[in-house]
Amino acid sequence: MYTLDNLWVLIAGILVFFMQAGFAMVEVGFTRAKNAGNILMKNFVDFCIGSLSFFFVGFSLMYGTDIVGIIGTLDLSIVGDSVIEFEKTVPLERTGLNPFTDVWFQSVFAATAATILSGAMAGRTKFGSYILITLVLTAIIYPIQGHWTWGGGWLSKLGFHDFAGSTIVHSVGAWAGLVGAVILGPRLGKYVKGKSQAIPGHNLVLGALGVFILWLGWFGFNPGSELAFSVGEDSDSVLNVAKIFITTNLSAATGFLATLFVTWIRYKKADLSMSLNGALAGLVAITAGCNVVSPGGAIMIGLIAGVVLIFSVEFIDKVLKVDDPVGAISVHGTSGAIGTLLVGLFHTTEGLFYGGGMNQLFIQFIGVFSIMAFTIIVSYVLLKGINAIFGLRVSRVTEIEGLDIHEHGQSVYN
Amino acid sequence: MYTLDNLWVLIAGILVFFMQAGFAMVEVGFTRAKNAGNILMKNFVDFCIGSLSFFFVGFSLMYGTDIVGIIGTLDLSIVGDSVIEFEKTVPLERTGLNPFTDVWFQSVFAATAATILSGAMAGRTKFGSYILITLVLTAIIYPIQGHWTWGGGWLSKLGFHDFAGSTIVHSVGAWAGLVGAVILGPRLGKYVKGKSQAIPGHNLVLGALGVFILWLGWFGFNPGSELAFSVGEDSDSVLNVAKIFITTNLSAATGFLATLFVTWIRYKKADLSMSLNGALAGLVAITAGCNVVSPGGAIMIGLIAGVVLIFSVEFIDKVLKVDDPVGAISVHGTSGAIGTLLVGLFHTTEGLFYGGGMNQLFIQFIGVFSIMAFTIIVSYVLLKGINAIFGLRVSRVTEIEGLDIHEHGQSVYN
Amino acid sequence: MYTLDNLWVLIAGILVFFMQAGFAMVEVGFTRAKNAGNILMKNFVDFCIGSLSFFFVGFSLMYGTDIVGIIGTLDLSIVGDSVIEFEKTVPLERTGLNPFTDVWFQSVFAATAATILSGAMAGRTKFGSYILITLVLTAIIYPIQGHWTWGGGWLSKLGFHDFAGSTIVHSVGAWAGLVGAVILGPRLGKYVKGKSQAIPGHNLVLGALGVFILWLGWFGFNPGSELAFSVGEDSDSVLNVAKIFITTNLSAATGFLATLFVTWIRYKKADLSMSLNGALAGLVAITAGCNVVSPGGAIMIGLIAGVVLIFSVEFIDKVLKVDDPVGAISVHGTSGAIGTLLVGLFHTTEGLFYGGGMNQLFIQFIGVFSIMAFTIIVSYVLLKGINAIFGLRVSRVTEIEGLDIHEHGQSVYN
Amino acid sequence: MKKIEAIIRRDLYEDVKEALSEIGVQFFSFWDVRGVGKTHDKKQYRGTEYDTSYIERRLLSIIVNDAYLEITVKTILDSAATGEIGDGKIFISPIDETVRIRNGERGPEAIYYKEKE
Amino acid sequence: MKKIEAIIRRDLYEDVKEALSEIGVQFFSFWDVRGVGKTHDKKQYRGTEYDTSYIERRLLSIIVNDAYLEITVKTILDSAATGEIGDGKIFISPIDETVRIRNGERGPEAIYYKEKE
Amino acid sequence: MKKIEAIIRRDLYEDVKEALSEIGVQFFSFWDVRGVGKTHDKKQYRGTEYDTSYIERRLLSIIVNDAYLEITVKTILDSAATGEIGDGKIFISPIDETVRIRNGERGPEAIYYKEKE
Ligand SMILES: Nc1ncnc2c1ncn2[C@@H]1O[C@H](COP(=O)(O)OP(=O)(O)O)[C@@H](O)[C@H]1O
Ligand SMILES: Nc1ncnc2c1ncn2[C@@H]1O[C@H](COP(=O)(O)OP(=O)(O)O)[C@@H](O)[C@H]1O
Ligand SMILES: Nc1ncnc2c1ncn2[C@@H]1O[C@H](COP(=O)(O)OP(=O)(O)O)[C@@H](O)[C@H]1O
Repeated sequence: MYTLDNLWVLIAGILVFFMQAGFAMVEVGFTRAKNAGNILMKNFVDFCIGSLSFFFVGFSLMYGTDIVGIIGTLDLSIVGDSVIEFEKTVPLERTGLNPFTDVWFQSVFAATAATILSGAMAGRTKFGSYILITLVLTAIIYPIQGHWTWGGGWLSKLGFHDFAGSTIVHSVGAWAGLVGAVILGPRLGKYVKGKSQAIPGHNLVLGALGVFILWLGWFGFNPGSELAFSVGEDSDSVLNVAKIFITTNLSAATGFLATLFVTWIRYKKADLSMSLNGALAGLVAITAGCNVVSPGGAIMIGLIAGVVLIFSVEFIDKVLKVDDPVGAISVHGTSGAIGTLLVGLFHTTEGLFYGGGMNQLFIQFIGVFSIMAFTIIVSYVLLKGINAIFGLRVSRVTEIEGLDIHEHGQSVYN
Repeated sequence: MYTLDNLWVLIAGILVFFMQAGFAMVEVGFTRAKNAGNILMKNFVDFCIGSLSFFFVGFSLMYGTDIVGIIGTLDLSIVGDSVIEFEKTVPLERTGLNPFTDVWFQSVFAATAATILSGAMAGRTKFGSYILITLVLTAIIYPIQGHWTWGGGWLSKLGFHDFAGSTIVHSVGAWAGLVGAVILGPRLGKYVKGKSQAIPGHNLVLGALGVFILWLGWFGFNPGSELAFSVGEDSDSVLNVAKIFITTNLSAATGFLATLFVTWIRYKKADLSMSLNGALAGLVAITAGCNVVSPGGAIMIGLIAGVVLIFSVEFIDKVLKVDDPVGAISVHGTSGAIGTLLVGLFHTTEGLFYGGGMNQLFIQFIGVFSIMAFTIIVSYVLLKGINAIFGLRVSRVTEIEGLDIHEHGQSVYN
Repeated sequence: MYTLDNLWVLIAGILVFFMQAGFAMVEVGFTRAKNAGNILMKNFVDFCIGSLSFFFVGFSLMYGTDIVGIIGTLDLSIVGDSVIEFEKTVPLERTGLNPFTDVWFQSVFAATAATILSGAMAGRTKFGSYILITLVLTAIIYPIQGHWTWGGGWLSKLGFHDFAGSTIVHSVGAWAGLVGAVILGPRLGKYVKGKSQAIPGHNLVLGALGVFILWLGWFGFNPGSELAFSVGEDSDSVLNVAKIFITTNLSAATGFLATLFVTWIRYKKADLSMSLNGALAGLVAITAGCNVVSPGGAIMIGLIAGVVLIFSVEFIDKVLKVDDPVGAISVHGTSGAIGTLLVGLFHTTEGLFYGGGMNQLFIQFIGVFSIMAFTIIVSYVLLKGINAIFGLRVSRVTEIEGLDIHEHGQSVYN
Repeated sequence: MKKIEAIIRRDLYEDVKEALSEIGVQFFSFWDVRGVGKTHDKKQYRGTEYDTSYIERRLLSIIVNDAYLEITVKTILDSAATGEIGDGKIFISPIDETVRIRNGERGPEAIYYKEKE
Repeated sequence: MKKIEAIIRRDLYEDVKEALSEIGVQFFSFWDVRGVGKTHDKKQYRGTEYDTSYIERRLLSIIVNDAYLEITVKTILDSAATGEIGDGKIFISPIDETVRIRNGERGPEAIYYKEKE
Repeated sequence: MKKIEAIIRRDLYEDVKEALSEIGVQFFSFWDVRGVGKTHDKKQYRGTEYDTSYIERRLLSIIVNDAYLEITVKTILDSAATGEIGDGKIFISPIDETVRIRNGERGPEAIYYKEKE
């Protein structure tokens, strides 16, 4: 049933690809019209850069032969191979899948991490510098920490469980975005006399459409990460894949409802923009454990993620005073971390609540923390460097009049 | 080939899930900007509520052991199971599918019924009350009548044919919406001195995008309802699924063209908003018989649905004076009923036109009528009750200034 | 594994269907608000007309028994069959696929060709005349030239390689569109004193969403054209399909980046609207050779397509002074031709760069040229005829005030 | 001739238009403006309450002959007032001349009313 | 100084702008308004014909020195008239003072024309 | 009474509003206009550079009592000027009468200021 596995993973990859459109719509919708073109550009460019850089460099760094648990062996022969021949261009045969299927699915994941970053840095980042960041992220940062868990590195040996990448994909994008948002500073007018100002998104219909598209894509992201559909004739993976549909969906639904009702009480009105984030928070949080928690556990994870989201958004905005226009740090960073940690509680065999003791929880903590630390440190060095050499932030006038006119010479609405 | 069946049904479920985005875009596009956020909220919230309530309650009511042909046995053990364990959370193994696959596909159907309702009640319904209605609809009303045909109840014993739910899903949502629209009364300004006024949708591009998405989703809705892809080694279901693609698509295409040309003659101009509805009418109508009619029959069904739609919209709007902002009652109710009845004519073995006599037609009539009566009565009681206790309609000022500001404290366009 | 092949092709067809939504969004976004409804109408109507006409006429003309290499045998029995019976409605069993699967996949291809045309003729074409053109294109023009290569006609005997239709689908639509744009003449105000004026699209966010949707659909378009997933137990086609994902994606990504960087240098700003076209150019160009070029070859093809695009757009706009509002002629015509020719260079066994000599390149040239000549001549006659009888262009006042109001009596934004 | 600029609640526009039409004032122009004043829209976004510091208003610009001034003002007052804060204002200013573009006609004849046709 | 408010057909805007530019009137402001009058857009929606009861118009607001008044009006008449109903109106009203924000300059100098530069 | 029409840079709107509010001018209307003048937005689209031939501006319409005229103008000058070309203009014109729609009140009382409440 090798063919069936390939079919499923290819299709799941298509769904993950389409998440790019979802991210683009969410980010455009949640920001102002004058920067919409720039955001679209960024979302396209990071996918394009990521597709190339991960194919040639990132993939072998992530999944190549392990070097002391830290990194895979870079295999540049792929470059030559891919030009000359056809059959052998992907040298790594690491799963039961066709190597092309494998690299396809892994590429779209890498591009997802890159895209998350752009949300946190929206509205003030130089386009050229952003392209550089994307390149390093997909070619180096993402693959290295990805290797630790998914490529056979030290975290995988430790038993760290991050099935589809709450931490490896989502948090990594978010922590890099956090570093970016801090270095950039807030958008003009975001903090007036130290008080946070609302800068409402210009089209929440697009934002909502984006969330629907992301939710759709997640049915490739999570169940596709099984990387199989029919292993063994007993078809264990059918069961696994089907269960992941249920846990993923229940967590997302609960995340939305949790945010909805808490904002309803807290702000007196049911807040649309926040509830949309709540659904995403539920999706991000379940990603790590979607294959090892029960439906009830999934609901708890979604509930916790949806509630924490609100306070995370407020905390980052009002206490830390970090300007994250689309809430990417909370949605992907906070929820990613929480979801990964909660595996330690809700894992139906290893989790604390299921009699598995503190061990898994502890391992989860190590994974979340070490990946966070690594990403923050490396991106800090990277962004500071780029800032010093090329500059990271656009000029004041560009920011005021909009990145679209100044960086791209056109406006999206005419 | 158990795995293949599961793969197909899981993917079909993804497509049906995405119909939520289609409904959201259609409803937003066909109504005014000031209520767009509220409509998005409703579309999300009904899917979220429906996912949970159908999983825990609706599914066993619909497919549990039959009780006198009326209802399935409620099995609350699922609640406990889903928290504690993992393998057994869905107790009903009723098809050749994995139970998780089954409940996934059925959940997204239940959510579809709920969503239809929101269109007919758009622009004037209290958000809190709407949530309550959704809960009862997905947990109780939809499952009970669904049990009658799909769960082994009395209509299935009678031989009622509603393959993918023209009546069971679409009409149910529409009849509940009809009751809602009647109880609510028309939007302010909809009828001036008894004359119907046009309240044009604010963004028909979104409406058209929504119709494309719905059309897409229907390729999961109808062919997915085969619930198999490879039963038997002779692969009958391959043939069936492929044929359903053809009948579904031909009916939709004909529905669009029929409405287009009739409006062109009738109104002198080819009416976009109505033609979009025409495609949906064709899709709803073919849903009941998509697996038992010929391509020619599908074209006839689409044609009839597309023509009737126009008169149904006018009749409901101008004669009944029921205010249905997006045409949900005509698209899902009228077309659903007609499509279900037409199975009695075009069924290639049982249909009147194919020498099958009046029998099937008569049974179809019983099915359509009894489900309509049941839905109308139960939702009437429900909505009147909610109206009495919580109120169903927003205040005058909320309606004038828009539900977005008053119910959610924000506008979607800034 | 017959079932698996069918499953894949059916799903791929769904993705290709969804490209209609992509085309609609691109065309709406790249043109003015006052014609948006008309463009939506056209995109729906060509799919609907195409679905019917190709089913009844086009399919047998394209794939019916070959008549002197030029055309398939028209088989009108399908009309009768499709009304009366169910099993036999598609008489041609030409592949390992179920005939219904086959006709489904081929229909959505035909509709794609029709849709491309509408972009080049946007903003000034009479709706009624457009419907006629669509009918002839999908029922006759597309099937005839399609027969030459895919239906066993003379080009296939020659060895012309156009795997998924760079020329057969995309160029055909574009050349017909070119003829249309020339006969129609430019939109009012497009050329002032012989100088081309910019008429910016009214919503590039929709345009970008459309490109994402098209890119998505291309993962059905190209890999689906394998028309199999598991032929032989060795599963060659798994490998092929997976490779096509990679080549398709790499070419698209490179196309986008190439256009981006060249516009950045050439116009000083990175041009969004052009870069979006660049991704499409990469997709169109790789379509012909996606199964026979290496990943490196795919990158080269995308690169060339992305760069040529810019000059093609400028050339058509500024030198030829043909008004192509969405760039359809460059994106589908120029890129389609170039991509087909490049197979002669990059084919990993027959290509010039791979030691295959000039032979394949020569054959590719014959194919590209003969199909271009055929399409241009036939559509010229057709469009001139329609122009003489019904008129092709709307009145001056209709054009100025917008086709939406005059042709459809409503505006899409209210 | 006088120019009457009436800044009214958007939702009452239809009523005002009807009322004006009944007294024969069938020509005017209008556009949407934002009014800064004591009435605001309160909104919230992602946990931050904010104040748009304006409300949505509609401005009607009506040029009338002097004879029509008072009745027009009165009609607007009657149809646009709810008695609540936020009803808006009417500003009256002088107009030197009116020209009908179609034929260059000038003066009061360029502003015609129902009964004159 | 005078303020000329010209309400014209939107589609003729470019022509009017060109014509004004040629006589040296290169500074003005404009925005889109809706005109209530005898000409309407007829629309239909889902089987209901309706009348927007207005047409889309563009309002040009041009402040000119008295000397420029007549030529400006004439230029607008020439470029904006089609002779059909719906061509629009020109309203002329007094302006007391003009101030250039950049440097606080007042009076006629604040409205400069091509030839003065 | 006078009408002050200030055409300013959109981005400076908040500053002007604050400044006006501080001197007690808390009521006015504004809308977005396009200004034709020497400053343009340069754009490009698909290889064609073009010039929108206008810039986006905001028009503030403030009716004040005569006594308030000068200070209001000064405040706008102070808050809206950058000294660069493109700062905009202020036009002052006479207003005959003001009516509060809520209660029909006329005259200067209809335009009240902070300190009067
Ligand atoms: N002095 C003024 N200049 C220009 N517009 C004004 C002025 N005063 C009020 N307005 C407009 O009138 C609107 C209504 O004013 P509002 O405070 O609601 O009136 P009231 O309190 O008299 O009922 C304001 O939103 C503003 O648009
Ligand atoms: N008295 C008025 N006050 C304000 N605007 C007016 C007035 N009369 C006409 N207009 C504006 O001028 C536009 C053109 O008027 P229209 O009836 O087409 O002129 P005509 O019949 O003289 O050609 C109207 O749509 C309206 O916007
Ligand atoms: N004569 C005028 N009539 C109407 N509006 C004008 C006039 N002159 C200037 N404006 C408006 O003022 C804006 C600013 O003018 P600008 O040329 O930038 O002023 P300056 O050169 O004095 O700084 C213009 O864009 C236009 O909207």
